[in-house]
Amino acid sequence: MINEEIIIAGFGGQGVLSMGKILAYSGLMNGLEVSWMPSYGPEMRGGTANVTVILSEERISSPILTSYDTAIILNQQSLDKFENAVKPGGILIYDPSGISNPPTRHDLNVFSVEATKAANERNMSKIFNMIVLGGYLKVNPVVSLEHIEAGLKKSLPERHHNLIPANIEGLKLGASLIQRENFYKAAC
Amino acid sequence: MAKVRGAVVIDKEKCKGCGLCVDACKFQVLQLSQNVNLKGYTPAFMANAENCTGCTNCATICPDAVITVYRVKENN
Amino acid sequence: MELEDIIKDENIVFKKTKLLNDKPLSYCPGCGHGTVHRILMETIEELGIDEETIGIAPVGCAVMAYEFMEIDMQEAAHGRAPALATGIKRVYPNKYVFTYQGDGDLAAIGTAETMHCCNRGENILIIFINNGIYGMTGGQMAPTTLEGAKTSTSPYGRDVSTMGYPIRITELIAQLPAVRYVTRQSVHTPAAVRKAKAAIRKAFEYQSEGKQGTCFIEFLSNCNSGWKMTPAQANKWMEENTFKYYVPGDIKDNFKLLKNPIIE
Amino acid sequence: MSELRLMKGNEALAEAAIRAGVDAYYGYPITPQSEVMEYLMKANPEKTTGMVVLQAESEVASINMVYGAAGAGKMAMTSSSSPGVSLMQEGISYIAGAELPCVVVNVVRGGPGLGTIQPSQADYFQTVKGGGHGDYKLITLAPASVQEMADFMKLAFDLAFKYRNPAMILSDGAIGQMMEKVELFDPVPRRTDEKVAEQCPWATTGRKRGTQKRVITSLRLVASVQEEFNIKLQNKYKEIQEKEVRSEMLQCDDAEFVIVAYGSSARTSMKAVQIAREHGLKVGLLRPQTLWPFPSKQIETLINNGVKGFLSVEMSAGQMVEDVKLAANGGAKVEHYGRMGGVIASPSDIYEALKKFAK
Repeated sequence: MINEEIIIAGFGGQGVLSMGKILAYSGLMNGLEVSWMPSYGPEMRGGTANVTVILSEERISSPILTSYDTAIILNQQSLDKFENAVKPGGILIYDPSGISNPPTRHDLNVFSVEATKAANERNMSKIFNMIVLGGYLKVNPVVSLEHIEAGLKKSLPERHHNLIPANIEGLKLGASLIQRENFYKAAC
Repeated sequence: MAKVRGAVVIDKEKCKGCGLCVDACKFQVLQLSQNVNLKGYTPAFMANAENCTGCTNCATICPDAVITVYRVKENN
Repeated sequence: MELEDIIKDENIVFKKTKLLNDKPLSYCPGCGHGTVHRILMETIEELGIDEETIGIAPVGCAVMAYEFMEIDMQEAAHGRAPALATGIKRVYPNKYVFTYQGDGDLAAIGTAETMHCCNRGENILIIFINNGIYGMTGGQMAPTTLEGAKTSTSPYGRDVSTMGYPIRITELIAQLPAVRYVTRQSVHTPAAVRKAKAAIRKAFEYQSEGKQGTCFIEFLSNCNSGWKMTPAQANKWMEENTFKYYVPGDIKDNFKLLKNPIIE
Repeated sequence: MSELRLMKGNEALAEAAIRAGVDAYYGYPITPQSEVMEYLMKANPEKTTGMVVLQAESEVASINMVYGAAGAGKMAMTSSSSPGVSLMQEGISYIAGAELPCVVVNVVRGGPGLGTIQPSQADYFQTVKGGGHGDYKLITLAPASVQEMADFMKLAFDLAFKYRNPAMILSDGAIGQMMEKVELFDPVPRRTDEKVAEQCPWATTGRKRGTQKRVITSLRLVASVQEEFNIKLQNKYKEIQEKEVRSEMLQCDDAEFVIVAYGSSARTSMKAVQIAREHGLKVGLLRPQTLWPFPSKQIETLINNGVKGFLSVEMSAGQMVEDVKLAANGGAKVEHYGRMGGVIASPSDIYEALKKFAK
């Protein structure tokens, strides 16, 4: 049964909130119950941004959580803040660029995805967040590519629909780039 | 030659005796009464009715809309 | 010719408008409010727009205007009449809407609502009764009280160094581009009343065109109780003193600022 | 056909307003509810349904614009957050005193004063115990999901017009800012002017000759007349109390202890109940959907069914807990747990408090 509680955290401007939104919309397209709860207000400006996304086959109780099945981490502050909030056996995905102290927990499935580097190399900084998302979906295919495409169509304004193919490309790139960092084997 | 004659009817119970009509009348038609009405005011009345031309100045200035003005042309 | 020959219905040349009922007005003897009420209702009756007009009177001496005016009315909190008027006009753009505000209401507590209503050019008529005092509460200083004037809250006379200057809000309003017609009138003589009534008529005619553009009419009025004078004295005093600071006349017409000694 | 969307609570509320056939929105920006007006301005319903959307110069002006339009029989609303709603209290009292239907939305943030912009429930007292002056009540709906943000918009207007009484949607920053799946109801056309005249014979739309004028006022001046009016209001409130209570009960059938929570606290509490059940605690949740009228009878029933205690979970120092105590009337233990100032108690915090409470 799907009941996936995800925190996505990074700097404002990294596309954290929109990544969450695309994920939530894709869940919706997949017939799931979804919630998207951002941190909002001044802490968003210039500081860190995070969003809690829940995808579930059941009615969602609390959209606000203190522990998560998955953490997608895009900067050091967020890693410091959320590493210990991942449930034992959960997933932690991070982008190594900008991370000086990598995660240390051994009871998690830790993955890295070199999204910043890949996006910069290809001059595709706009789809940075999709590379990260692609990595996550490779590890935990909670929604399919087809749902993501439907989700993108719903969440992007029509004038940006020409960007969907590039976004899909980003997802695929992320799927190919994600790497396991440890070999914890408990169920996830 | 036609002569204009006028007359006014003042609702004396509603008149507050402010006296603005007395001042507004160019022909000294109106005066304030010596007697008070039920509200305790001294209402205006036509003291010199024969001078009234029905010019409506008194009614125009009356804040309480208590004056009705009549006018006829009298043919000599 | 006897009086009874003259006093006949067919000879009536002036009678109270039907849009004012028979209740005695709650104003002091000689107060200008009654006169403005009357010419306002007369104009609405003459234009035949009574079925399409909604009036708003906020807190102030005229808070009970709805008791006397036989049209649909709303009573507003102190200062908020232009907001109510905006609310009504926006959902009924084809109705006629007017506010009827005193100086404390319009130029003190409701300055923001007044300014912004005019700045949006709400197609309504604002009627502003300026008697330079808070009449209803018993003669306190108003924003429009003249320099040096004694009131119960300026017992030594208005000291502009601590109490500010009497505000010429009408001239300020005239500066706003969305305001169409601004005039200062009075009701202290029959001639002035007739002119004032023509101004109200013009404002409603503008409103009937359905375009953006607020009409704003200030009425200088006596508050003889507050000023502690007889009505006639008060009107005379107003002419000799108030008119020097608040100069009567048109200030703006059809969006064009006119010659005005204060503006220049 | 209804429509499925992923929306923020504030956006769902705004969209629902358009669909409910609202005639006018007057508002002033404030975090965390600015999306309401932003959404409406972007949607530009003036072009489609004819709904007026106007940014006023202040909250004071907004509520009085609502007063005007409501007095003319139209469906008028405003939305704000705590400090702005404080500014509106005068107008709300006048609207209640003039018996006008309208909807005010408060997306509550932390206070007192300018406070924070994070979610809070500290405006409960202000909303259900008056806020403005005088003996009046606001029909108060407390949405706990984006779906309810949409659904309660329509319900609030239905109730407001049914009883000629202002209604408040008391939400909070979390419900306003979060996105969830929402099934939008089919649009209802705005009422025609004829329909308004028929439904609201009291509305000031211009007095037809030969008919009585209509006056919208809250001024009565004579004490006995005012009292007579107050009695009429109280009778109306009694009827609302009898007929319009809405609440949801979760896992209360065998519960020994029940959390009472509304809005986003009800959501975190729902999870706390799950955790407690996993640990063998027999706990349920009573979620008031109307805060006034308050589900007092439901609490009485729960006590009769053997519930030993109620924990009122609120993002405040404990406000609704007083109503829970009044309803329990000594029949069960009642305590409060909550965080303040915009801090959200997490499900595990609530569970810990519950454990202590149930001891």
